[in-house]
Amino acid sequence: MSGFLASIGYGQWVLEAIMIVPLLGALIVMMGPSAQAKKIALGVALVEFVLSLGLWWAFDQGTALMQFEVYHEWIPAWGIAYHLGIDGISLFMVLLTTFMMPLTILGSWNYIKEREGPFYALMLVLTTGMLGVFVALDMFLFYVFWEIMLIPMYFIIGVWGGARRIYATIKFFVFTFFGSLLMLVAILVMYYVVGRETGEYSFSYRHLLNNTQYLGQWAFWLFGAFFLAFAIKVPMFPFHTWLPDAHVEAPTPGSVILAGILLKMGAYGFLRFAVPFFPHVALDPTVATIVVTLAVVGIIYGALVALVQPDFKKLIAYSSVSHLGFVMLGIWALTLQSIQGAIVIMINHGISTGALFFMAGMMYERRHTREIADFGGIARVVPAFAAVLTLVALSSIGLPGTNGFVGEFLVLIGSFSQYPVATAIATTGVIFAAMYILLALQRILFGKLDNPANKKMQDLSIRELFVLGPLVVCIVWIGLYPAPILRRVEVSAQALVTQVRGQLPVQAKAIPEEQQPLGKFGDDK
Amino acid sequence: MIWLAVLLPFLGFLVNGWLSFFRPDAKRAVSVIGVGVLVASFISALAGVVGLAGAVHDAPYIVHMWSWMPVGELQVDLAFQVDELSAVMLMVVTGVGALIHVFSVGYMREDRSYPRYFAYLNLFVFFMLVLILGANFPVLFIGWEGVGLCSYLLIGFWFDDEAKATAGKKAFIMNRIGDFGLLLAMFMIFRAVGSLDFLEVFDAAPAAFVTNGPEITLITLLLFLGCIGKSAQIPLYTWLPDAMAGPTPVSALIHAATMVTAGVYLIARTNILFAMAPVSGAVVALVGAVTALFAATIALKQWDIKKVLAYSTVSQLGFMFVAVGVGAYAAGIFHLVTHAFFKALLFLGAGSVIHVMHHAYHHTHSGEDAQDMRNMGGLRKFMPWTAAVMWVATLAIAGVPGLSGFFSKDQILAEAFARGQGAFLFYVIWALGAVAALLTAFYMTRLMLYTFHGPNRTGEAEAKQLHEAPWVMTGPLVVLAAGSALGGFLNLPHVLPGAGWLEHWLKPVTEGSVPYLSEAHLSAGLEWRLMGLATLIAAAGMIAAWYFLKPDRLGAAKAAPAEAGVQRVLLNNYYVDELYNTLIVRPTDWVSRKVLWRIIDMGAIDGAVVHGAAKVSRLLGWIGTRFQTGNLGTYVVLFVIGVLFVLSAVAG
Amino acid sequence: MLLGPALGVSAILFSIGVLGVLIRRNAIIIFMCVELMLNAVNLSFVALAQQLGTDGQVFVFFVMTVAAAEAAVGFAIIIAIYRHKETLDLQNLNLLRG
Amino acid sequence: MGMVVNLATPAGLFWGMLPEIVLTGWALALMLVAGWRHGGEEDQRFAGQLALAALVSTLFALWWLWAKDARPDGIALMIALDGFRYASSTIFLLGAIMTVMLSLGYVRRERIHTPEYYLLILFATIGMMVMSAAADLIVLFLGLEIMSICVYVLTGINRRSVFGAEAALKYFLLGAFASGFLIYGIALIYGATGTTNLTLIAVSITNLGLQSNGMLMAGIGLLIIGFAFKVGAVPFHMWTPDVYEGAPTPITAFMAAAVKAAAFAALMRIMVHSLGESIGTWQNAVWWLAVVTMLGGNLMALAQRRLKRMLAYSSIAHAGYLLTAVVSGTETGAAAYLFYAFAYTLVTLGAFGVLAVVGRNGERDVRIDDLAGLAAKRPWLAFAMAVFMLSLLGFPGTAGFMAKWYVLMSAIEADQWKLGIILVLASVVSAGYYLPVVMEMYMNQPITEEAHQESVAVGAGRWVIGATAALLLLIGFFPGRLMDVSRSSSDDLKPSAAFTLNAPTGPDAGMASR
Repeated sequence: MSGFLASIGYGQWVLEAIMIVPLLGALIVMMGPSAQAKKIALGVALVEFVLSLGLWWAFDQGTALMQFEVYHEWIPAWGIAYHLGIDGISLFMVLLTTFMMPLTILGSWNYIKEREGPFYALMLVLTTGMLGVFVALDMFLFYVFWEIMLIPMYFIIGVWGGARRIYATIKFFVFTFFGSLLMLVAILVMYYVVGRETGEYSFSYRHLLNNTQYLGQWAFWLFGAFFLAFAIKVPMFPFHTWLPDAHVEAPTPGSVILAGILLKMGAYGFLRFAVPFFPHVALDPTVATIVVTLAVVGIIYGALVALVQPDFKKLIAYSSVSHLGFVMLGIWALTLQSIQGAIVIMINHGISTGALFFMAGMMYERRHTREIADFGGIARVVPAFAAVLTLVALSSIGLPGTNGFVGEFLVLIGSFSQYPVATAIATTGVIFAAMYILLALQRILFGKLDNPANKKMQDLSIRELFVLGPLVVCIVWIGLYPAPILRRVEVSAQALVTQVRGQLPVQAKAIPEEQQPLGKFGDDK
Repeated sequence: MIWLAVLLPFLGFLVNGWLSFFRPDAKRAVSVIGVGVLVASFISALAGVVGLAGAVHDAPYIVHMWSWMPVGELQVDLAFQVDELSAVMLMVVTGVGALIHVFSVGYMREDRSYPRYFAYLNLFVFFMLVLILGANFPVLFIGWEGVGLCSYLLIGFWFDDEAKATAGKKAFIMNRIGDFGLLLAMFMIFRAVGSLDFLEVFDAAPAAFVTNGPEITLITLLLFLGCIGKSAQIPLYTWLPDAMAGPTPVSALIHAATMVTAGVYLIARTNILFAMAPVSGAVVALVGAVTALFAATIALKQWDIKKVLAYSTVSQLGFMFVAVGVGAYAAGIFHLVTHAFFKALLFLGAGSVIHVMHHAYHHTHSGEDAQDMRNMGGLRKFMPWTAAVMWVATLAIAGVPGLSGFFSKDQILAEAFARGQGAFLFYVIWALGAVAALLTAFYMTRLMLYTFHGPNRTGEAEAKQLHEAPWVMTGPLVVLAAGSALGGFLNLPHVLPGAGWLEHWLKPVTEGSVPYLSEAHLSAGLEWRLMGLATLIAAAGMIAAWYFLKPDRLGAAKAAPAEAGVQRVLLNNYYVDELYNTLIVRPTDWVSRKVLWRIIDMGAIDGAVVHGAAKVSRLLGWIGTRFQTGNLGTYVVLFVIGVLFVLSAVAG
Repeated sequence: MLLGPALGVSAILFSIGVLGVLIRRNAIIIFMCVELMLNAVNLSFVALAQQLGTDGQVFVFFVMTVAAAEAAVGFAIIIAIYRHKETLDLQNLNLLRG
Repeated sequence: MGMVVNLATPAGLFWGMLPEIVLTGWALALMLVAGWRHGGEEDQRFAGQLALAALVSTLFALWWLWAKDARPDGIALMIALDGFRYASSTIFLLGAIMTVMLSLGYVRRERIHTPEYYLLILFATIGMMVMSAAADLIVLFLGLEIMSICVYVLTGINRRSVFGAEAALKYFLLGAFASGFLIYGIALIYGATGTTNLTLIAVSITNLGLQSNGMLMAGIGLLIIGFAFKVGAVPFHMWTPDVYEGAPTPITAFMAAAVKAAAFAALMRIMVHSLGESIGTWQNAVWWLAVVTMLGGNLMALAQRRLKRMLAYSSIAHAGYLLTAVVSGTETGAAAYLFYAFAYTLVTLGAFGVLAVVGRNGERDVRIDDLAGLAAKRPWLAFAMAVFMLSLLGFPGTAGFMAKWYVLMSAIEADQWKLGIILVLASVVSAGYYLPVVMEMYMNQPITEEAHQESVAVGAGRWVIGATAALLLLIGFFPGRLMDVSRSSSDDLKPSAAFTLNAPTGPDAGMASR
């Protein structure tokens, strides 16, 4: 497989291709007839997925360097470039994105009934935006992607959302905007501080990363700005209140994307930027205590609040707060296991919570309600649905053998050596998770089928099986055989740990001088 | 061969699961597959065990499947470990499991979700096998939680009944509390040893831990927390009586013979760790003894036939924990095996009774409780086989000499008594156990008397419908009865010829802990005397029951007067469920709803900060526009203020 | 040299103009006060130009020209508003506000 | 070096002021034509077309000069010949051109049949160009007044509108009042430094050590006040919403874009070129002005329900952002101004253009809610408006973001990161009123079936809206070229240090020397 990929020069064009294909697709969708929009979009998303799938084989798991790099001058006067690349940390974020998109489009098939053309076009634009966040290696470019994908999401929630969509969208937008603008200031300060010290003014991620030692006293404040931006996106307690509203009001595909991919951007931001840029601050005992405390509070708090939600989507939303708390704990513990675990949870959460939102959407399509109390006993009429929902729910609470366990286990076991008490408290999250998920399952699936409206519910259709099937396969696959994923992440995760803990620029340590991409691009200029 | 034993039930699950969706009426195929995979699994397991017994080996036989979680120094493989301990468990699980599967064919015959039932049951056996065969803690944990899942699914098998679904949920959550301990124990072990493989951990333990040090004590206590949840010990025992909501064969298999004994298995498996932490051992034994007595008292006053057996199970599990707590691992496993026989038999017998009772009530459309002993009575006339085999089991559990329960229970009490020379605590534990044994004999006799003896209280019309269960149900009962009677010969006391076969068999597993255990040896005389005492206890309990209880005078359930005083407290399980509800469940709900969600989330964060900021912004804007009066005079005044402001800013 | 006093008088005149704009309500009077301010500045220019060369004097001419132009435009606007409202009291001119 | 122009000779002066002269010639011709032909719809359109031709040809004259890279021989006396002038004049001319294009349809619809309308736009543009070209405070003052007087009249040009008349009166009285402060400031600066030439002022301050001279500081303060009024900085902003609301919408756009840009051009030139070295005297004052303007403008815009008034307050907020660029007092700040002014001109013309399309009778009463469902009925118009709103918000992918980014860079380069933080916080507030516009258009249903039936962009106005939206997006993604131009145009705004030290000083320069 990798030989074939090499023969077609896959590594050279893959990132260019996956960035541009959705945009072209969006154009075609907009111009084509509205009735065909979803078919075209699905086709485009599948092409995109197939294109990106080659990364699995083409990715070299032996190096922590960026791979498949793309470099174009953009605004050379300011040292801004269109610079993309993938390493072990971003690889699965990219694959997750391209994997979720076809499913999401398929999942919106009947849910979206009006203005289909614009909807699917926005979904495709969103794809590019999200991928851009994960592969950008230029801070300016990263920021642009980071913000720009707000817009499609904003429209998806605002135009196709529920009754309180306007409130939800503006909350979602302003929260994110607030955090990211402060990050913008921080990026600029870094640019100038590093530029003055090194004489080279550049927004290049690598350049800034290799010169973080010059940040000195600035580091604390810069970290604060990055932290705020990412913490809101994650979302960490107490910055999470946009999430339930956005999730509840968003249409099914919106919720899926929001939970599945957008939330990962915050965690990814910590892994890629906030922690490596400011290792001293991130590891500072006070800062670490605060972050770990917030993470643990988030785990417990999210679970407890989920316990009392009458609305199924809100319940899932709060459960996300809890899950992402594990991710944050793992990131801050900063051991190989915990980082890997955090990345696995990020993947898992995309799959499991995505599936939960799909199923919440399917319930809504059938009954036009999301209130848990309106259901009950439907396992009798929709056995397949019940089976899948049970499996997904179990994966969400980390039953061993499902993907959820692998992530939580790795995070906790990795974090335990660093923060035993916090980890112990976080581990109680597995109990609370069982409480809220099982309570929901019971109220929805079990009990008496006493609501006549539920008696006529249709079981999963073939299309819905196609949506959920791949997710279920992933749940079991990652649960039982996550090793291929872990191996691909390992070197990059190890490099991150070494770099942050050792305060050494990772590239300088890992590879000989002539292979350093910065030098390579220096020749281009 | 071993992997085949594991794989077959899983295939059974897949096929039966498939059938449950697409061919729900293909009961014959389901029966063949469901039972067939278990029998095949038993045979292949037997072959494996025979191979193990015949092989010359000094290390357990490990089957590596694939690398599961390879992350740096954490290398977790999906691997199975076959050694003497897992062999014993393997035989119990597949053997008793197969019998219960056969029984289920008859018991569940008329259920509309027949394929689903067998799918779950097969899945349970699969997970149970993973549990006992796992070569490291995480793989064990797959099985550990997997059986919990199946338990959940099977307790709530008739999920239309809200109460049954709730019981399943309760079981799962209580188990999870225990799992929390197990997880933390794993983390601590990994931090100390750097591995989670059983062999590596046990090899490294003597060097990695200080005997009786805080770390090992904490680890073992956390492990024990896991066991408490899984094996329904105080304080997490309340789920097990509720778990009787599931079909009775499920109670027999999961909640008596196999899953609930996983805690005992885990301690036996990690015997080195527990041996290094004597404090934990004492705690285990004490908790076990207290649970044994406590549950036995509750069992005295239950009317539901399955509830009696459920509390009896809790009590018997307490005995096993006494054994593993005092370091008599073989004795614990021995009781585990014998208990699997007689308790499975009791449950299946009760199932038989319930089946018939239910049938009768169903026939006459009566709403009476088919499980209430007050509605039974005199059933031995209708179901002679069932009555006979259940008497065998009753005598076994009561501790009548010669039967399996006598030997295993006596061994536990003897071991505890022997440790009493070192610490007085163990005499207390022994005494608690002895009283529990007395009560056991009493409540089991009570159960038999009320169910099978005296006049029939079922009702005129219903009595005509009562009959013996079909052979698929009685057949397994007979086999189990043989096991209950003869199981004791696996591990006869030291004073008898051919003694200690099981203990010897388990030697390779437990010998690592020997250096850490205090020497406890009873003289032959004392051992004989203890045996005699045990016989007396059993006899006293049964005679007391015979003497005090008058089945002839008992009325049917609907005519029964309300209980009062101590009896009511016992009937209601000392109100422990109510206590948990008041102290934990409702406060959690209240705090989550009122404090966390309403006050913090919606009030403080959203209301005060988020909406507050928005409102303040709007208010400030509104105030700003109040100056925009449209009147030039105002504008000029502000202009001049601005002038002063700028000039002062420049000057300053 | 009378520079100091001249500048002082200029400042006082300017302040009087500002004060007039502040307290008067009639559009025409306010405009006259503005003219007073401009002429106060002119006084400064002239005084300073005596010391610093002709630039200031040139400036004065321009200011006068501009003032004339402003007056023309200003009165036109005032007439226009008078046509609509028949008042020049600025307190009554507050259709646009908020 | 390009063409060297000796401004002391009439020929040199002619070439140096070629664009202004061309435009003045056209304006005079238009005045003649208007004298012959006035009154009808046709005549009005003809005047508009003439004005368009005038502005376009002026633009070419300007660009010719720019392409020649004309430079003064020695220091710039009276007239500056530099990139900053060319770039900023280009912005004014483009603004004026688009204003005229918007007006063609607008005046017909609103029946404003006065050819002076276009004439005044031309003259105002001349004033702006003079302002940006001024190398001397006298010239600057003249340019400012030429522009201001024309705009006073333009505000009230619709004689049927009582609102127009009231707006004109308020603008006029306050404008004249502010002019008084400005001219007084000039007088004091002149008094302190002994010169009105911008370069020589810098020289005098350095040579005579006037950094803490009281008269100079008072002069600078008054000067800042004068300009603060023109750009609508809080608390001198009070006229802005009323005047913007009362004026005909294309004129409002013209004021918000070009007039403001011109005032900033002059302010920037003075602050960077003349007072750049004595930044300590004025930075504090402008810093505070920037802060209160950003916060005040945004917060007050938040309280608005009517679109036109909201845009007026929003323009105050944007003046605050531009003041941030002024605070830096560097060439980067000037470059940021150029970029920002260009982007802001585009977005303002576009947004007011849309407003003119959806409203009637001066568009005073178009509420934000009235846009509900516009996207369903007029998708392209709504799309353009969405682009404008996002650009105003400073969202990536639009020119508005690049502009704000540039301003932020200039502030942070000058270590004004606190100001940067306030700027972004103010931007967050602005999301609270730009986004609802988008929401109404896209996320709500039209109030009635007939809504937006008449909201059709016609003729040249359609081109303005379309072109500005497209350009905003284009610049949003490919800002490189425009950034290079902005930067190179403001490179030589600051007098070089060597030049400052060696320049001759008059024998009697400066009051303070005595």
